[in-house]
Amino acid sequence: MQTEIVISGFGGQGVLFAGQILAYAAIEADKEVTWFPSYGPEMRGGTANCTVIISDQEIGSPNVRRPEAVIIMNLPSLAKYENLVRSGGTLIVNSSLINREVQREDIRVVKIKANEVAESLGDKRLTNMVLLGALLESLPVLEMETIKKALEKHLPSRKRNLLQANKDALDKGAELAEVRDFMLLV
Amino acid sequence: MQTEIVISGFGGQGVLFAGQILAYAAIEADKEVTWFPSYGPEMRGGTANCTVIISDQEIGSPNVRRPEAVIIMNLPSLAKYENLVRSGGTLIVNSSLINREVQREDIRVVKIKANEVAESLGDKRLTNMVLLGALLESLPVLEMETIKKALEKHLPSRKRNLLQANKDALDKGAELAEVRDFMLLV
Amino acid sequence: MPRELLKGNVAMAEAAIRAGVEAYFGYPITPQTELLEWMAVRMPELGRVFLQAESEVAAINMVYGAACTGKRTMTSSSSPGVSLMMEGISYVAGTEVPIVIVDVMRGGPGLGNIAPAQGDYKQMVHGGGHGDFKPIVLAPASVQEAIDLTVLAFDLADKYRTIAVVLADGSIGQMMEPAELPEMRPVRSAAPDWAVDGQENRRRRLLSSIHLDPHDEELVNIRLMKRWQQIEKNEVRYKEFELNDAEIVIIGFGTAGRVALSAVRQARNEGIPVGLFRPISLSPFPFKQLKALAKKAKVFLVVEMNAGQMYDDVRLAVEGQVPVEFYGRMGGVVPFPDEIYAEIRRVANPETVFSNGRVRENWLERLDKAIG
Amino acid sequence: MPRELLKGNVAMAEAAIRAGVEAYFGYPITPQTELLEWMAVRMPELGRVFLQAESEVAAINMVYGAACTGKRTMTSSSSPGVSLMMEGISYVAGTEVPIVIVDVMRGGPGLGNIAPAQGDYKQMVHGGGHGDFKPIVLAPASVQEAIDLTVLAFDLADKYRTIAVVLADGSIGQMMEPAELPEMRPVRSAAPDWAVDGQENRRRRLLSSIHLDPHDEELVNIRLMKRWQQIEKNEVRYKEFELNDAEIVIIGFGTAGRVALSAVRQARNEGIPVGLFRPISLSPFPFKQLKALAKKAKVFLVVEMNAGQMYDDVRLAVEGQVPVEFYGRMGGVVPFPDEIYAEIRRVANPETVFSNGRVRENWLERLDKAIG
Amino acid sequence: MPVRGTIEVNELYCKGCELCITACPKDVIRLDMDRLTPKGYHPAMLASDGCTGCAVCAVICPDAAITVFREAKHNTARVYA
Amino acid sequence: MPVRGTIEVNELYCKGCELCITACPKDVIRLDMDRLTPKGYHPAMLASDGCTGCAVCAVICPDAAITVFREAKHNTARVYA
Amino acid sequence: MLLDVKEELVYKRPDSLADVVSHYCPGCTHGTGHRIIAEVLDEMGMRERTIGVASVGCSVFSYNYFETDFVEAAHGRAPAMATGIKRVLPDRIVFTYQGDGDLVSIGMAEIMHAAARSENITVIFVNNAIYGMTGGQMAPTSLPGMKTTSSPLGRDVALTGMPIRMSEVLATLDGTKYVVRRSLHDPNNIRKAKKAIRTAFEVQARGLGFSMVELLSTCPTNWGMTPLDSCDWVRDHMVPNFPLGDFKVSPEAAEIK
Amino acid sequence: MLLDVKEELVYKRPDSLADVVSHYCPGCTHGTGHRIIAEVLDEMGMRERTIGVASVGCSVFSYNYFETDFVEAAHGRAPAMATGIKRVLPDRIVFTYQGDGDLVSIGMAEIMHAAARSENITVIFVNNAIYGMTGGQMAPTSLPGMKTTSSPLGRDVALTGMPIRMSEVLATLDGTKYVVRRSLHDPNNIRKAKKAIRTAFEVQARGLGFSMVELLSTCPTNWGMTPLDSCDWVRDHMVPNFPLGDFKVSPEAAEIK
Ligand SMILES: Cc1ncc(C[n+]2csc(CCOP(=O)(O)OP(=O)(O)O)c2C)c(N)n1
Ligand SMILES: Cc1ncc(C[n+]2csc(CCOP(=O)(O)OP(=O)(O)O)c2C)c(N)n1
Ligand code: SF4
Ligand code: SF4
Ligand code: SF4
Ligand code: SF4
Repeated sequence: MQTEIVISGFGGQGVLFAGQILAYAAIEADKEVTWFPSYGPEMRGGTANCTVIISDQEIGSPNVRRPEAVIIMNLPSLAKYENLVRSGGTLIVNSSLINREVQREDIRVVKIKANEVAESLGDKRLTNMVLLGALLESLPVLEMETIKKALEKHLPSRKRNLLQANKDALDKGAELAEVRDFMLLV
Repeated sequence: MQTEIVISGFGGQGVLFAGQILAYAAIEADKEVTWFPSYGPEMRGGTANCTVIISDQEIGSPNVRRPEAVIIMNLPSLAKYENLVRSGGTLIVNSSLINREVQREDIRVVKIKANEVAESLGDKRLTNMVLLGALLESLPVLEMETIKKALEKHLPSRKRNLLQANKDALDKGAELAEVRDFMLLV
Repeated sequence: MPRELLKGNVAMAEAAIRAGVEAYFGYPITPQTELLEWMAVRMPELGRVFLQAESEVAAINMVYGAACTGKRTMTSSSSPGVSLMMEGISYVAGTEVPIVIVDVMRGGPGLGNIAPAQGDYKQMVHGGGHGDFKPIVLAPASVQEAIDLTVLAFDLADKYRTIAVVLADGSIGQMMEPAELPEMRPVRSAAPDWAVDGQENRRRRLLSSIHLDPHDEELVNIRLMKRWQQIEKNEVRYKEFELNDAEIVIIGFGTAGRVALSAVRQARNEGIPVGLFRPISLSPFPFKQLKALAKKAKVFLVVEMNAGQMYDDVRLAVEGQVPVEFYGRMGGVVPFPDEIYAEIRRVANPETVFSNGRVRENWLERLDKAIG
Repeated sequence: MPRELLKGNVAMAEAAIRAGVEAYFGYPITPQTELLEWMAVRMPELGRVFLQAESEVAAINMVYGAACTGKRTMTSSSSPGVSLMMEGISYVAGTEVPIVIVDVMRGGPGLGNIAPAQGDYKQMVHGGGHGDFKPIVLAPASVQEAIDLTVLAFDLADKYRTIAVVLADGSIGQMMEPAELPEMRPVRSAAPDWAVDGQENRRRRLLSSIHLDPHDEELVNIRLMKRWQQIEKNEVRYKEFELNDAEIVIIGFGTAGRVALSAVRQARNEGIPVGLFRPISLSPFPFKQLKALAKKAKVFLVVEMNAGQMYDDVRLAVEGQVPVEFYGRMGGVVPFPDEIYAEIRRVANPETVFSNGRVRENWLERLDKAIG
Repeated sequence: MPVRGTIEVNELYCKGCELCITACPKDVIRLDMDRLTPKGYHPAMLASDGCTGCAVCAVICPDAAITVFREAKHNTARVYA
Repeated sequence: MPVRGTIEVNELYCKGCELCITACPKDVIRLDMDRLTPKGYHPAMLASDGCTGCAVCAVICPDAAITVFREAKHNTARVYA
Repeated sequence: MLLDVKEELVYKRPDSLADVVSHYCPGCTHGTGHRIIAEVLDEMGMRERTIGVASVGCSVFSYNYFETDFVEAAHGRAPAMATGIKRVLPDRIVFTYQGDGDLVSIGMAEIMHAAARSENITVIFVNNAIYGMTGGQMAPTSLPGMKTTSSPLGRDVALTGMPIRMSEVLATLDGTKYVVRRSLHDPNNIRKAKKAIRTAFEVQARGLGFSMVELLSTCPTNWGMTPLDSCDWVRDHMVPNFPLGDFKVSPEAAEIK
Repeated sequence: MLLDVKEELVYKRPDSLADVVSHYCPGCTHGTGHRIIAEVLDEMGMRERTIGVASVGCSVFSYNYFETDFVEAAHGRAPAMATGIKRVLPDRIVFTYQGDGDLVSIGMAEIMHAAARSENITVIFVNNAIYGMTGGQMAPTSLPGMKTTSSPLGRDVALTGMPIRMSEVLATLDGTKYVVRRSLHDPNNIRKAKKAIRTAFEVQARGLGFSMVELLSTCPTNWGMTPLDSCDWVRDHMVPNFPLGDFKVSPEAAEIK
């Protein structure tokens, strides 16, 4: 079994780090994993995305055309991935920066005003964790606990003070995803 | 018919220029010709040689292993060319710098103390013309007059004052070659 | 050593350190920079030499100098930076000192971009620098392989007094995978007997690439060529997947080979008799092995992240025994497995195989249609 | 124009001038220097630009800049200097501006020596610089041809917005022969529509080799490849001697081809059915023509002043139809006709032909015996 | 009574770097926390009266996002009238 | 009476550049026009008495062709005895 | 926007600056440098006659931001490329825009020789004491003890030497006619910087020879500071190491006011 | 030869100079430079611990003339190669021997950065104002109006700038600890040059950092003069353009006597 997840947004939104946390967690869970970034030259403002593949067998291609799930952190990313996500797949959308609706109906869509949520949690830089939490809720490829363990091990020391905040962001995201989810059902 | 002549000596002895005069003269005489230098990085003191091929048809290789005639201006050149000159060919030897005898007997050898002759004519730099004159005497591939015409046209302006001296050197070399030649016969 | 999640660039740097590299000289360039940055952290810790050179030209010449003393030394860069090293590379080759170069390739030509590509194959395997010499070129397809080949590169460079190149595409340098690092080796204690290291009580030594008399230079060339023939005999490396009964043989190196693997698996699931041959040593190239495969196979398909640079070498090996097809993406585009899968299906059908010498033209037309 | 005794280097310089070169940037290096020195005399006389650059790196980038303005511009150098230009060459190719480079090759690798050699074939025809692009490469075998090909190089560079290289070995640059120069052409008046020349009343223009999005970069690559296919169709050039009934085909370019001519003549006089094929355009390479010849011939013999750099291209063309033999001298040694004549005699005898894939090994052993 | 001026911040260009805010001698610029630019930044805005149109904010703005206007002379004149 | 010295010119190295000749304060060095070195130069030679062994010639010789000797003290002493 | 007739325009984005959002990080003074160059081009009315030479660094895309002809040079070679252009088009205005890694490190030979030849070009040298584009490695201009990704423990001057003060070095060459250092960290200095750029272009327009304006600039991202702190850091740390001032003003250049 | 017992040896060819005839032209002061370096190596007893880095120029074969370990660098890159050697063998004496084309023209970046980093090496810079080996082309050090094969009408400073005075330029870098210019045109100056070389090697031996001795040298062949006239030309034309003197003597270096 192989799951491909893409995280996409502006550089500086923590896109790559969110993906790395997934990868670290996958190792914790004894799975094969590849983390493959699209690295842009701009330090900020450019678009960045990474593909994380989690699998039980040796992984071939480190990137895929039609991922299982995508975290969309800005508008350009929606344009790029809305049509690529696999039918029946999942789209986690940062509605803070994306005003338009998602057209497709054969996929599950979770919309979260992640910037606002993050700022409400005290730091705009938590946006990525909010959305990651939402993803794990909707696509339980790994345990939330494993993710948090990975966070503990790999959050860079200069951000240690934000460890709890990051965990809260994960939970908050998961919680909101749940709700949205429920709302989708009714 | 194709004649290959090699001129070999130290850089600075006028080896290359002597060859060029031959080549210019060959054109005057409406022949095909190639002038092919072995160019060394040292400005002086190194060995230099050039191959002049004069022919009635299009010339293939610009260099040959066994030339028809060789002008030997220093000892290393003798070591190199004594055995290469074609049987029945000609060796013009600058005995000013070469004390040892030539071993081969199947070739014609003309020995001239060219440095001394040149200095007697007033300029050490005339050594090459003395030897060239000797060559033309022994191997009449081109008219002496044609050579002199080439000299008139192509002697660099800063050496114009030496034009007559150069011509004299040619004649002197020819004259000496003659004598030597005669002596060889008796 | 435990499996850890490692970025390719960092993994190669740490592997070099454990292989006993004593001096690193380099210049930052994406997508290679993390290698230099890791060296900046680790080499001083270990009391070894790290120096950021003013340019790639300076870097290769610093490596040249350090190598002349008999120390294990290396540099790393990416395509444009490697192009700047060509004169220095030729000098190192002519002087017969061992060095290691890691080239993490990006899209070109020119400044191009920083996306993964395989556009340095020709300049590393064939063309790079004036004169006749060949470096050993090893192409990893995973972070683990990047580690193993970096260590091997140092050993082969020393063994043959030659240049050994780890030719990784940007994705290998940038991706993270679980991998295992080797034990730390002690740095070499004794200097080789050719080392120019200012020792007392011995004749003076000279290392140089100049041989003014062409005949002397020719002897050097002959020595280099003979050594190369030894390398060709001993150091060919490659990986095979599902080739026993394969009628269709995919050939790809590095990331292209790895992407092809996914496509091969999919095709196999559908019963298509396809296998994968992944050259690891691009130089020496596995000519014999491919020639042998050509005897059994119906068609070859070369997959690259360039316009077909390895393709010619495959054709040289095959000498017309089977049609050799080509599919490549250029300028930093990494193909998806489904593209290669489609190509497999195409060549599986004899009608759509172009053994008519217009292979490249046809590829270009297909590509143009697909993306134009 | 009358026939005059001209040195190859001077002849190429004057030919470039008459072809309308408006700016020359270069750096001295033997055996190319007389070309630069002639430019130093003539360009100022004509009110054109001559500048001795601080290095070959600077020279190629000055040429790059001048070319972007739409002016005819060139540089010249020799092997080590050309290696230093590889990054710049790749930028020029990626920017699609026309330039001309004259490379008067010397012995290598490294500093090597200044004797005539053909060791830049690979780096000019295949390898030079990162990324996928191919320059046009023309190889003269006489001073007259050096003149004609220099003029042609400018015209082709402009026609295809590409790099055109005159690849001469040191002997062509250094030897003197009678030759005829072309009439002086007027310099081009109108700038091309892509020129970055700061004109008023038009949209701003940009010339660059960077395309951050790999898909954009791929489109550039596709354009380059398609243009190259046009060039392959239109610009193949070569010379044939006595090939109609030839069973033995000698293939050599530049001076090697010319030396071979003497050997072929001698062999013909003795009734050996041998002919000579001399590629003039090394890139595009006359693949089709050689493939056709292979159908009629019994054996090919490639003669080069290197370790067999063109040899692989001949094999690619032949695809195993006939055995392809090799004879080369390296490191600045120019073969004598008698050596090639002996090789002709050898391959004329089937017993001493090595179609067993050990061609290079056998050549090296023969050479080693001969000179060792 | 001082000249009155005003600024317009182009949200396409503004990246919320806050340099104009600290540069403004009248301290009348703020980031608009209720809005986000397409790139996800809170843009600067004229938050209160007092702008003299001195254009210091425009001088320091790295992204040339600010256009500065000032009450035209004759108007000011009219005011005094 | 001045110290007496002498020089030896190694003809292998000497290229007849004449720098020693003009450098010599005693003007006692000349080129030997009757001899040629293997490279074809007329070598320098000590042509007349008066060399003090000051070694100026050796200092200027680009080819380190000159060896300089001087009469040993005790000898000179003996002379005065 | 609708312009209120009662108001007069005090400042608007210069015409020579293209209507595109820059890729620069928030607060990065590369943008400031661009803006004041564009203002000068507007004021001198030279936009159409100008050819810019972009270099390799964060400013690699500067060609997108100016409404002038542009080329993009290889890393460090902008002065050579500019030389090629200016020599064949002597009546155009040619300027390079280079970072400190590009100009001081890999481009040392090309800038030194262009200056020594007194090429009649203008060089805008943006010194932010670090390699921005590649993610914050040490530059030859990095300050002693400065932490970068290639000097993680801080620049060790014993191993890598002291920062190179390029304006001072270039001023020693006879070929340089106008070489000054300015800073972009506050409005006042930005005004002075603009004035210097104006003078530099005048020097070229009058055919006096090589001119260069070094601009101390910020890299908030790789310095790991807010844009504001970055400006203070320039003032407090860079200016002391890179003193502002005029290092070469030829007599003819001095006449330009 | 038979040594007369009554005589004592005043001067003999130094041991560090190999017993081979140099390829230099008659009267070329490259030979003088070699000789005094060899004398210094003898006097300091460092021959065996020394590694020389030859450059590309007429001195390309200098490795044949010293009885020390040697490498041969690419054109202009000797300082980079020396850096690579010295960094891994800090206790050896490493020196480069470079001509002006090699050091000032193509090698500008490498010499500037080696100096800026204060690499603990010694550079012997032989300035003969021309490219000797390739047959007399213009160098960045060629004098105004000087005729060379690439400036046939004389160096036009309007097109190629004024000569670069490298010692003065390098002295502006903090990394340089000892930078002086001497001349080889007469015995007196040769003695001073030797003294300077001795000091430069001492600077290195004491680990003080980068040292360079620039030597004004002749090229009779490409200048088209006799060796004697060449020496006068150095005195009359080169010295005025390249003043002799000490351009950087660090306090620690000053202590060396
Ligand atoms: C030959 C080559 N080497 C290295 C690089 C990678 N590279 C791109 S930008 C850069 C440094 C940029 O720093 P700087 O010039 O200071 O400009 P900044 O980004 O700080 O504005 C480097 C090393 C390259 N593109 N080409
Ligand atoms: C890359 C490269 N470019 C050019 C050359 C040719 N070349 C050899 S020596 C030399 C210049 C030497 O001049 P200089 O450094 O002044 O030394 P000199 O011969 O005057 O002592 C040049 C240009 C080369 N060998 N390599
Ligand atoms: S300075 Fe410019 S970019 Fe920064 S906040 Fe103000 S308006 Fe926005
Ligand atoms: S200086 Fe030396 S080389 Fe010159 S003439 Fe005197 S001894 Fe001979
Ligand atoms: S990385 Fe630094 S220099 Fe580059 S744009 Fe961002 S702030 Fe500016
Ligand atoms: S060419 Fe000049 S520098 Fe070279 S050896 Fe001769 S005199 Fe000396």
